[in-house]
Amino acid sequence: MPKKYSIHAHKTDPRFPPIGKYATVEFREDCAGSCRQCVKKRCVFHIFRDNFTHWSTMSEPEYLYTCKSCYRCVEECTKGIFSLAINPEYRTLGDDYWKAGIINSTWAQAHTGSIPVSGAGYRGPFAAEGFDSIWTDMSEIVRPTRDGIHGREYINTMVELSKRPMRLRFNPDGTLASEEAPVLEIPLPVVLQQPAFGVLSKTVLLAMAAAASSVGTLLFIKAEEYTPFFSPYAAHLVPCVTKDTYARYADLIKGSRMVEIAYGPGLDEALSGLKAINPDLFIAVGLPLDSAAAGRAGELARTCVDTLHLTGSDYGREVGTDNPRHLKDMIRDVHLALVGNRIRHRINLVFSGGIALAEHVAKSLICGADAVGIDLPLLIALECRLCKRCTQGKRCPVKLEAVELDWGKNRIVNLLAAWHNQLLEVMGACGIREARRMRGELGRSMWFDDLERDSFGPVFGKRKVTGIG
Amino acid sequence: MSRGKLEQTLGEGKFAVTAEVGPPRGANAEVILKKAALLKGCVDAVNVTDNQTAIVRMSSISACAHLVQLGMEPVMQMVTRDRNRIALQSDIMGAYSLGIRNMLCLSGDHQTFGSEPGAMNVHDIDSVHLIHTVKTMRDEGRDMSGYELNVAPRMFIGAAENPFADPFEYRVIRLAKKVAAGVDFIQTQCVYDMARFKEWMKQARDRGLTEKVYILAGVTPLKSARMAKYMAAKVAGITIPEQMITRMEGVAKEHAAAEGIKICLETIQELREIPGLSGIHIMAIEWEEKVAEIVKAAGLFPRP
Amino acid sequence: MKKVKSKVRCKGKQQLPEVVQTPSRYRNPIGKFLVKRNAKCVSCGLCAKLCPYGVHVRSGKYTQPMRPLEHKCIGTKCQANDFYCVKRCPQHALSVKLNPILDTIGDYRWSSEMILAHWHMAETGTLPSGELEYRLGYSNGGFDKIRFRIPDPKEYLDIPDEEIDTSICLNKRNDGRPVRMISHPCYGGGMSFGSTSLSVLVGRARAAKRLNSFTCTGEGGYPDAFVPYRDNIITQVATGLFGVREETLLHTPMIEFKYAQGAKPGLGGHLLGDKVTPEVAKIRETVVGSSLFSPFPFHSVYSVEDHKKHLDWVKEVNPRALVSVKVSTPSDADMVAVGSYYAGANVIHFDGSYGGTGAAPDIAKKNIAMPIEYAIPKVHRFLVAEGVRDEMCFMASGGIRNAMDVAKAIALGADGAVIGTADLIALECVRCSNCESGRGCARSIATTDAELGKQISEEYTEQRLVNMYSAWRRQWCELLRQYGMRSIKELVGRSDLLVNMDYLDEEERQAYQPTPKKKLVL
Amino acid sequence: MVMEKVHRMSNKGGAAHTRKPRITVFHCFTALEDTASLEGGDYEIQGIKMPCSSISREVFLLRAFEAGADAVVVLVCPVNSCRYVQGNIRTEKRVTRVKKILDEIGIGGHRLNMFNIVQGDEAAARRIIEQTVAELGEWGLSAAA
Amino acid sequence: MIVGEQKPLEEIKAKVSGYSRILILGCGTCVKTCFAGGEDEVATLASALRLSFKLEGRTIQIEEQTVERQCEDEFIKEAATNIAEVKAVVSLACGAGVQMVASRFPQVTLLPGVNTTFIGILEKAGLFTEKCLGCGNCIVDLFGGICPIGRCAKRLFHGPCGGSSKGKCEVNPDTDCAWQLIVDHAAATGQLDKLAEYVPPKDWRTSQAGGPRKVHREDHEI
Repeated sequence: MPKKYSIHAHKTDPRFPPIGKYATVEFREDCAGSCRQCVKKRCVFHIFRDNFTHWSTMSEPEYLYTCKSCYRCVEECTKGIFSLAINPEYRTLGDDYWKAGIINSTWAQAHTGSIPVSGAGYRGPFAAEGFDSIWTDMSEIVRPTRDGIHGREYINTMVELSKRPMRLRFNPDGTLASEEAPVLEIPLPVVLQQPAFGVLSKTVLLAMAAAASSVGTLLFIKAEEYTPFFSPYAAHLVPCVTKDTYARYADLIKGSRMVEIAYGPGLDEALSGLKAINPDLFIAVGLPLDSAAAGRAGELARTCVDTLHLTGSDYGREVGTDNPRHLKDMIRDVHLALVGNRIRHRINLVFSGGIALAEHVAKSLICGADAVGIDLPLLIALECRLCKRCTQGKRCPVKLEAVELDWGKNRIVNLLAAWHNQLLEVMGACGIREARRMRGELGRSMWFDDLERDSFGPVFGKRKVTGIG
Repeated sequence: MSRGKLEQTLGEGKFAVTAEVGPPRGANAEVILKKAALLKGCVDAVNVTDNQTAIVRMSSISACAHLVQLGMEPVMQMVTRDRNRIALQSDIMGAYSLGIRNMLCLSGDHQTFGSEPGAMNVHDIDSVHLIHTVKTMRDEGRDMSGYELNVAPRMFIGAAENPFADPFEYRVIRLAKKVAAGVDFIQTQCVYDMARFKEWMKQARDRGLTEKVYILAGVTPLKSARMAKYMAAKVAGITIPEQMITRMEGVAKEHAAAEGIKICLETIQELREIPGLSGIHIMAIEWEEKVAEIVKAAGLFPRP
Repeated sequence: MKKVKSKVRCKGKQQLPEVVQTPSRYRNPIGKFLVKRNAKCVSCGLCAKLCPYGVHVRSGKYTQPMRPLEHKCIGTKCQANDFYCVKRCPQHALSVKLNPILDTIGDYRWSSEMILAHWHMAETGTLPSGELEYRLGYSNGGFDKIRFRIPDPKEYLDIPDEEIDTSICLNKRNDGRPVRMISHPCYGGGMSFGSTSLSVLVGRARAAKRLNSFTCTGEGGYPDAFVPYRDNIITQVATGLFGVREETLLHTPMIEFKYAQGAKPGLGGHLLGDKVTPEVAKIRETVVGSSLFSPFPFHSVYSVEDHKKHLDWVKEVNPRALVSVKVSTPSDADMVAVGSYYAGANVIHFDGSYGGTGAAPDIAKKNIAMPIEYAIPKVHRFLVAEGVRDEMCFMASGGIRNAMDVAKAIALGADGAVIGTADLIALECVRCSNCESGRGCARSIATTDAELGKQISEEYTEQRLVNMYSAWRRQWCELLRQYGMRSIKELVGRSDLLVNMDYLDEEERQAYQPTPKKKLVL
Repeated sequence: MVMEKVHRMSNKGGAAHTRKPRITVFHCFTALEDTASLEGGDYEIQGIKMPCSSISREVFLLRAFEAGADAVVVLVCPVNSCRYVQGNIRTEKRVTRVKKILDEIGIGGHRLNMFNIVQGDEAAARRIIEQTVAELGEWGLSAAA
Repeated sequence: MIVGEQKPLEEIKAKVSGYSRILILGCGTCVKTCFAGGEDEVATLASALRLSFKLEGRTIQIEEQTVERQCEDEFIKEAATNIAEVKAVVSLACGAGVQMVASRFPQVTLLPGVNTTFIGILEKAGLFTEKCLGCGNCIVDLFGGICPIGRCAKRLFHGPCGGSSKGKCEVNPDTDCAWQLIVDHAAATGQLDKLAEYVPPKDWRTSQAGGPRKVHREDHEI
């Protein structure tokens, strides 16, 4: 049994008031708020208390981040002057994929390190595109669940990113004859990667590196970003190079455990070049998650490459096509293609792009990934609002350039702690004790189309619409 | 002590006539004496206002004292606006000592309409209290505190009433209240709206008030159509019927004054026929020279 | 599909509990419309005389007009009436407008209108006016895509509600245990003392008694206040075994084994320390202020055989009690159902993944196990195929929100439904999802906070529930009449009466109310 | 007297004269979705989105001037179409009051204006901004900015 | 409640212009309700002053605080830290609050920012009207619950005066004539004759005429 792994969270307050979901609309002319029954003073969640003192320093309307929308202020105000509205900032926060709720929940996880828990049933749509059309299975009576969440049973989330030996050879006395191959393991199936945009100041990247180091995972980072400041975290950095640039980073490569090289012509040569620099180097190949991905994966599985890092769009979709398929289908395709060729065990697959929620990790694994890479959630953990103003050269509303290293590290560690615990929830319910065994366990998932067909088919006949409908 | 002329006239059941003069805005007694001279012999008593419309003037007591010296009978107006109960009582005693025998108890126009809008008003007691106070002083010989006075001021007590102010249904009750407090005679606001005045008088008669108090109807001759319109619009508590204004407008400017006096005379004529009415009170505002003319033309001359 | 005949029939007219107007606990109940009276009002009182819905009230001799009771307003459609206050007000002081607060209430499953409509039902016992959609939500799937097929007018059975039987039988096994009937095809789902305030729990029990139905203790033990209503209270035995004692097993007409809960399948219960007050701690036999975790799974049950032993144990303890097995909806739900049949359960209760909870990880509520809509036909078919369907009472729950959802679940193959969230909505829950935050439910429903908990009473709870179920019953009766049925038992498994919008051709679809779609900000 | 000073200061030139005019736009989101569509002219726009314009209290409007606005524009929905029935009426009254305060201060109430616009009519919003910028050319930039 | 009104900006500005750092102290009870001195008004005044001084090329440091009630020690002491750092405090409380703060912090100059106007009520949104003069001896029962002392320009006990016209007072034609209301009430309740009764003159000793007043509850004084 491996040493029990857990990530310790430290509550790390936001630096800016996060964008809350609610705003009160109240007519001051009808009341000055000095009523003894004032619902503002009696708010169970004290959301107005800060506003009282806050008032005099406010420069623009303050919306209610902590409002829980219990409506007691609306329903109990003696003058009936309250109404609740959705904060217009919240309405425009994020987009259809990176929904305001996701961003908000990510902020909360980075703040507290605890998993989002709420009462009442699920509030969302019945099913939706992408990962939202998969339910993970559970176990009951016949095949019991695992009691891992509160530590009664240990659930291991460790995965490898290194090649496994194809077969072991033994001496006549039964001792191992083959050399013990070096192993690159990460304690949770999540790697971090440098986002494609954002205020990626030195401290922001350092915070990501420090977080990766702290939880024991890896940060995929462009080699150009490397400076000596990163040296304390070198063991947890995966410099990303190309065949044209790798030679320049020989020193860095010598000190790294893994390097990612971009896919492209002349890769073989570059692979040997890398091995020449550092024979113990684990190699990842970075390639886009496009229609050729499955074929290339099969090709690369036969090389010395340990891991493929396949990146889809920020919206969890295939790249390079006008009609992109979703990540879940892409993962399944690449995975099954390798399985079909019986080479799945020769390579590790890391998928990234659009991994936004902890459940995406579990579902990606079930679809066939060994691990996933996350980028934007790291920025969101640092309070990024995904407004993309920085891409137009505008000022960052949350001053990402000014984050402090420890603060940033803690926020990211908190997020990973929360994700880890959520992964445990899903694995526990599935009755799976090893993240490695979750890979490709499609049988532990239920897909919208299958359920419709199997369960509703006999009742309603044939579906006349495609997709979710 | 002898009764005053006004009290006598009314007591004898004769139709009384009083008129009003305003003291000057200055210390020159000549003004008041000149005005009084115009009225001498044609009225029973002369009403001297107490800082009327809250404009600072020579005091009513002193003006009255001048009239007494002239051998005329004044009715001293006294408002509760400017004096508390100490000053009021002391002035009553003083006035009586100067030979003043009639007084009219009023609360007074509000100071914001006058020359000193920033003044603090007093309103320690109101006009009904004042009536009650004077009556107690006169009949019981005691001041408000109950102290026995060596000489009781035997004032003939008057008060004002405005049948044209709202609420109308309460006006007669208020009259009754003043009667109960001890008022002897009442001067009303100027009568233009005869119908309403008659109604009020009827209510007063029905309550038996005309048996208990002498009612003197106020009349004011209109000088011009402009004055009529101004009074109708701006002076609270005065109603002038539309047809009266039209009538004033209907005559040439130079004949307006004559028309005003004609209306006044018609009014007096009509008033004299109202049962229970004891006299008239002519308020010829800054037009004292016309009083004699009116009295004569109304057939109320000579005075007893 | 094979029709399932029930062995037991209920005879005679059903006694219906009395509906009593039970207004909101709050001063300004929320309505679909905003009714505003501006300063031009001269308090003439005409609006109060005109409005037949009681929006405008003049209280006694109080001269000022009261704030309009907006939630009673029937809204813009009133324009056609000659008593339309906005038009009639001589001062033009009134206005009626859609209430923008609806943007913030509710979610894809429980739409704002569905919530408001249930508040209306619970207040009045009647169905709301046509402007509130109370049958369908915005979830765009499952029940929200299923409709009852257009009935043939010839099928219509013109009989009054009293002659329609909505009762179901919980024991169809002929196993020597009592035949227990409940008057409605639903009973109350488990809510534990600790998660929910005592007055709500007792009020639910009182309502269950009046409605001749059941409510369930949940995993929180058996407070003394339950004893007077013990004939209507199911004792739950869950993995934490909190408060399970021999006497509490003996009190009860039915024992429920909770293996899983739809909202957090495969995960144990969790009661935050804040909610563990001295009273809660006493009943649960634990320490004040310490968080309580129920383990998962039953550590004594690792096989079907263990399961049977489990059931045998309680059957031994209480020979008169029925046994229910509450499970969630894994992909092998059908196997679980049959397993429970062979273990001797009277009731198999499936709780689908979108069910309610006092607190569960969001990841679990959304992702784990299948929605109940899929599980019902799957389980029903399997039980029929195994030839045991007639011996099992199959209850469904987890996202069954309203009367029509219940009917759809029955037509898909369940005998009835277990209701939790709707009960709470009747008590003015707004589904804000903060049952566990801070001092607990701000609306005094799911809280053990001394001060908050006092703001709700047993009487209120009881009557609001009676009212809501009365309104539900009207809907069931009307539905059954349309298909010429006299008993809701005839509806079981009649999935031929159902259509699914996604399985219809475009022109067929036109005949049905379209699936409501709305993009919400969540 | 204060007004003279304002003119003196803005006529002095220097930094105050060379910078772009700054306009703060308070808007209810039913009147205008976002001020992003108004950007791009020879001026700076700071948008403050609100669920209802009546949230803009006196102090917010004043603070906008403190924060450096040369003019403040309040965009509200058309008369009679407020989601909250009376929100825009209340805003109007408040704007009137703050205009008076601005007059007293010496900044001048004309720098604060409210307009009713229909959602989606971005051309109108743009015209309002352009008009304000043009007027700012006359008034000069705010000396309090 | 006590109704007040904020002083004109110009006046407040003149008062504070000699100081480089001031505290604006609001009061969260009566004057907050009448929009004269609550948090909002403190913030608005502070902002207006800052802007105004900025136009003159001056900066003045303005602290802002609002306590629950300036007329109670318990709440004033919350302001002690802030007050200690300034030379002048603009108090947006009623006269009682201003004086209370002044007496607790004698080292600072207290500048009133609010004119205390009357004891009144919120008639309707945005309208406050005077109802009571604090005479110290309530007799509204004689007048159908309408006080002629507080609400009649001439404090008439036997009104209305001749200036009452169409229900309004001649002194301020948009104010109801208190006596019209009294009579209306009496008429509506069939008690007109009760109003014919003589009401003796008032003993004004209970009012401010008797000097500053005290209410002394010995049972509460230990």
